[in-house]
Amino acid sequence: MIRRFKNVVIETVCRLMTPFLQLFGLYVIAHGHYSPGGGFQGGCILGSSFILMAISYDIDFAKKYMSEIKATVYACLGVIIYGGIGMVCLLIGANYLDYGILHTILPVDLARARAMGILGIEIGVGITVMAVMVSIYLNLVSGGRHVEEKVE
Amino acid sequence: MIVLEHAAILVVVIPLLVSFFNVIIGLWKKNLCYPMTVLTLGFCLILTVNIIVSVIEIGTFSYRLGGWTPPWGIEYVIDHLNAYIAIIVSFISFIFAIYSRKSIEKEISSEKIPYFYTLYLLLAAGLLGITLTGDLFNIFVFLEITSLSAYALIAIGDENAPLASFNYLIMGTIGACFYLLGVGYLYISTGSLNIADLAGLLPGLYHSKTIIAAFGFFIVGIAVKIAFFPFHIWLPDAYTHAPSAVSAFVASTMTKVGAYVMIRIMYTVFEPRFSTDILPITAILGWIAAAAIIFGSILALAQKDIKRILSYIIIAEVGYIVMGVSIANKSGFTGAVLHIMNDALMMACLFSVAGAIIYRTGSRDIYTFGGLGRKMPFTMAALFVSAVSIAGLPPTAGFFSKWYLLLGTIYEKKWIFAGSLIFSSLVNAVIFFRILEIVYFKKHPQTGLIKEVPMSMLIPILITAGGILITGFYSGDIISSIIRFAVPREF
Amino acid sequence: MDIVGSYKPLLAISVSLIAALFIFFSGEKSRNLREVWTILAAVIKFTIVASMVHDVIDGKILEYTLASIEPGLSIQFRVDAFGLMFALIASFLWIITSFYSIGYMRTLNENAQTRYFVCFAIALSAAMGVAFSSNMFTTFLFYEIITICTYPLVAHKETPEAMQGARKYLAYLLGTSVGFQLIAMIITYSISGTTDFSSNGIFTELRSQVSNTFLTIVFFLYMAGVAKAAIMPFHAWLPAAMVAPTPVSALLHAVAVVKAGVFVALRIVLYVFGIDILSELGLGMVLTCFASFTILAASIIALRQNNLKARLAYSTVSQLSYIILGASLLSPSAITGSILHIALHAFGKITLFFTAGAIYVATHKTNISELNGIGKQMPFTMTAFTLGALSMIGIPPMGGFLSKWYIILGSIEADLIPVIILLAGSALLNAAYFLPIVYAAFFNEPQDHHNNKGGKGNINEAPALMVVPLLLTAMGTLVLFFTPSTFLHLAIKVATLVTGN
Amino acid sequence: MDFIITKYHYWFYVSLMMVGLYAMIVKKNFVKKLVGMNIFQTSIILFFVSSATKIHATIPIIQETEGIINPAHYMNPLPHVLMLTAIVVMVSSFGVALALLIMIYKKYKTLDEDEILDIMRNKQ
Repeated sequence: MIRRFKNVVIETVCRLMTPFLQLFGLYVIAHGHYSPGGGFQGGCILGSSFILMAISYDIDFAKKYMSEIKATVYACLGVIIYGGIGMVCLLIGANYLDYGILHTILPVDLARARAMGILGIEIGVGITVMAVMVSIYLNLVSGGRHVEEKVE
Repeated sequence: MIVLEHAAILVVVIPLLVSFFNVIIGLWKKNLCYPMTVLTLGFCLILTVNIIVSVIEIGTFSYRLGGWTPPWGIEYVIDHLNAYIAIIVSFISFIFAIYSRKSIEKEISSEKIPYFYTLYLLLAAGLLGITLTGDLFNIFVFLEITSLSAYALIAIGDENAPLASFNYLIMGTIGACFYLLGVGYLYISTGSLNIADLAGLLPGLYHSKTIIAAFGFFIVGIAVKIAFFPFHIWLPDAYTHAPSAVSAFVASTMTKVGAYVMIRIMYTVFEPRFSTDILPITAILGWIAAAAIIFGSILALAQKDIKRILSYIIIAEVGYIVMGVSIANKSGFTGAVLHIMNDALMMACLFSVAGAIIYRTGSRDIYTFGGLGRKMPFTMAALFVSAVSIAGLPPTAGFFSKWYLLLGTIYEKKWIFAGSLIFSSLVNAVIFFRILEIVYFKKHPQTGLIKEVPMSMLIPILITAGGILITGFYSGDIISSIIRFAVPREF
Repeated sequence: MDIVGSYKPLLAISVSLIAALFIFFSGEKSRNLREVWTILAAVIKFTIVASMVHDVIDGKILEYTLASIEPGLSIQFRVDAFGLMFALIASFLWIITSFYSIGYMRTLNENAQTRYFVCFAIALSAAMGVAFSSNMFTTFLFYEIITICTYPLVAHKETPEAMQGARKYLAYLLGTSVGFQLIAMIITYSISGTTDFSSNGIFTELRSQVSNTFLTIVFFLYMAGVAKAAIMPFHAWLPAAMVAPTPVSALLHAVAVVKAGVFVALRIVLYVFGIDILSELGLGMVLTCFASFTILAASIIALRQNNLKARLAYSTVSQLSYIILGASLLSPSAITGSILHIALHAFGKITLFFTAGAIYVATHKTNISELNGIGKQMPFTMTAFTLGALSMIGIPPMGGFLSKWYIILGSIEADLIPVIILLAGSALLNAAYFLPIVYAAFFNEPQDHHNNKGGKGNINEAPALMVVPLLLTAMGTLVLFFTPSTFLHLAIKVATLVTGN
Repeated sequence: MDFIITKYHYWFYVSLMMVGLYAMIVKKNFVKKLVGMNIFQTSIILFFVSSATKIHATIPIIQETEGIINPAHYMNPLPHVLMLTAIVVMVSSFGVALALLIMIYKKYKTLDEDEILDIMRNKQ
């Protein structure tokens, strides 16, 4: 079903673009809490870099960097980071997700602690979105075939 | 103590987080997923019990997410109504977590089992989120979490399941979008999403066309989600083809939680007088509910696939609840809220019995159930109890809620509504006594090797059946300590 | 009238429920143990019920609240004279029927005997529940339990006819009670805020608020709702239910179930509406007409039945209407008579059913036309039959006379002379359909060829476990004529309470 | 006329919504239905976002270079944030739906509703 279409120009250009894409994605994530952008957008950009590789080479190539299993684990890890930060706040004694309280355990003042807290959450969201984008793409393009192959 | 203080949020967050842990653990050791799920939901059950105890003691309380003050931050408001719904949801989800082990092993391949439990926990978390949150948009998000996990769970059923699930998805998305539109309209005109805040802001705007449109969108959106009569077409297919544990869980909770959202919007976000006087939607809803009850019952009578029968009965039962809500008096409302619990129990029991039968015989056709009364005595006893209850006969729980519904209709002198309730009772009696007759008195040649289902399936069945038998007698206590406070003050 | 809290009503109800559990777990493997539970429960139940007689005759009322749903709506038991009377009969006859059932079931080697005994025990619990209910709500609750748990008993044989009969049974009883009685009860509650029985009627105090038409409709809803009382046109389930094993027909369809129906009907007439309202609206008269019609029509249909049990069933239909008739006359003596008739008809009819069962067990005959000369073969059984039949007709040394006497007295009090004519005519009809059986049994020669071996004057009785009970109940009809004091006392107590003099 | 022009964005989203609804109801191909669903959802997102517009307003972020800005000059950020969530929901339901369609295609070898119904009918 998926015919390999080899073209040096496409491959090289895409390969070259990928690190920039990823860097941009990281930028968007990191600056999300005080400029346009954030975890969702940055995650999408990061994810698209993998998808770009999958399109320009083939799925197996992309899977070398981000396999199904990896994507799944990353997706879960992202959510757990998000929820974990909330739980840490809760355990310290504030309400869930009230990350101002983090200044009691981090060596920063309250305003900075809030910024750190939201940054952590953006990172979590970014990881999840990236992984989910990749895994949706892989699953759909392979028609679920890759998962099943691994299974059998 | 920290746990109790934050119970409101932990009930939602813990299943949410554990569900993702489940995926990772599932990659490492598949067998751990089941105990994790059961433990988590058991913990949730304990938390919801705590919640309801503290609601009974101190009344409504709220929890601020992230410490932000209400109209801006998200707030979880726990009052009698949603504490009550939450305990139903967590109880049912706990029960079916136990139940699911054996039935799922038989129905889906073992590699997918961790994903099943992940989705299961997500579904539970979503349902609990809907009930506990005090923010309209948050309800939308949880509604979609619930629906998405339900689509996926239903799709792992038999061979026609993906198609059924797809239809459900299309309908469900329309419903959710309508709901979202309603939220948008309210937001545009008030600038608030908090239910308590909106309840204070809205009365001045009741005659605005935007608000009326918003209300219409809400009602239609939720009606699609709960499979209210003209929008019910997705439900029978979806629930028939889903795996047994899923259809049991989904059937006994999702429509009920949807009905809860309806009650919230009609009587908390808006004042009751809005839906009775300004936009007399209760009258229309009542008539449609009567139609839903009658059509649901008749269509159920025409089926021979047990799960399909039950699915159509759900449509009728949704009609009961909506009718109770739309009667807009104290008895009707009490009946509707009580029926949410009773119907959840009955559907849980019936679908789990259906699952047990399918687990042992592999057949859903009621005419092949001959002789099961001897082979599976306990399961069939549970079927009997829930059948009696669904026909609205005493001393089971179903009778008591039907009593209040009837009382409500008669106070309002709505004889046709009362007639439809009675009619559906009788039709349900016909349906189930036909099944019971086959089960107990007919012989069937191929039932030689069939025996009782395993303990992990039997115990949930018996617990729900026991619940149906016992809760009826405690309806008085439930009403006086919980439901009485949930009834809108105007009634 | 002092009300005393007491656990006794609850105990009386739950003893057979608990027994049902034991019976279920004993199962077919230890059948002797299973039967011990049945009999033990029956004896204990009767002891508990009997221990309440003294208190009630002293004018006490025992009360126990099981669950309170709302003010004015609770599951509550209250033992008054009327309820106690019914409970006494049902629990006493259960002891006898238990022995009889054991004999019957074992001799015929019936299937699913455990189910049979379990359902029987539950049915008795529910009958006690109906007897002791203090309000319409509780009554309805147990009324439905009776319907549901006797359904398996009717379908017991698992043949197509049995299923058909059971379906009819369920359709009539469930359809009417859910469709009419429930609605009527909810209307009552919605008007008065209570369903508690009161000796001068729930509606009396609310007389000014409710229109006559409305009351009439509610009354008819109620009466249509108690199909167990088998007033025409809701009688067809009773003959259909005769497919059940004979002990079931005997205890349930001559005592517990149908009497529960009549009992509830009387409760409604006397305690929900009260005789004042009924006489004011002329509803008593309407009910009298319905009952009279049923008495005559059922008797005439009974004449044409060849199946013994079917004839007995129609006889039951007609006799039940005596009770309704008595109550509908709304005069003290008539009410006394009708309540007495609950007891006396029970003894008589159970005897007749027992004999029908005994004949079936001994000879496998069910039709009246085959009974020629059977008196020589089964002398004890047929003697009992004769006694029972005489009591049904109402000939003086038998118990059945007493109740008819009181009803006739009552109709004179009520100035309804046609009723006397009706009662006389019905007695004649009773004689016309019972006496030919007696005659054929004792005086006709056994004419059929295929039964010659048994017909040569050999005594070929059913097992002693069956014959002794039926002789006991037959004796009962005699004894009750001479010492009816307990029942009479209770009945008069009820009549004076509800009529106020 | 004035009514239409001043509220043109609403008309725009309503017509988009109708396009989506039409596709969802009328089209027989499941993928087209799905696309219709997507258009439907997009129209709602547009509606929300358009409700937050304010001419000459800026993003609600404190920028050190420009000093503090009067809050009245900020755009309302909340609808955007809400729609971010709604988009996520939309993407996920789209993903689930596509996965379902793959399963359906594997079984029936077609995505046309009528043909699938035919196949199901013939099987019975």
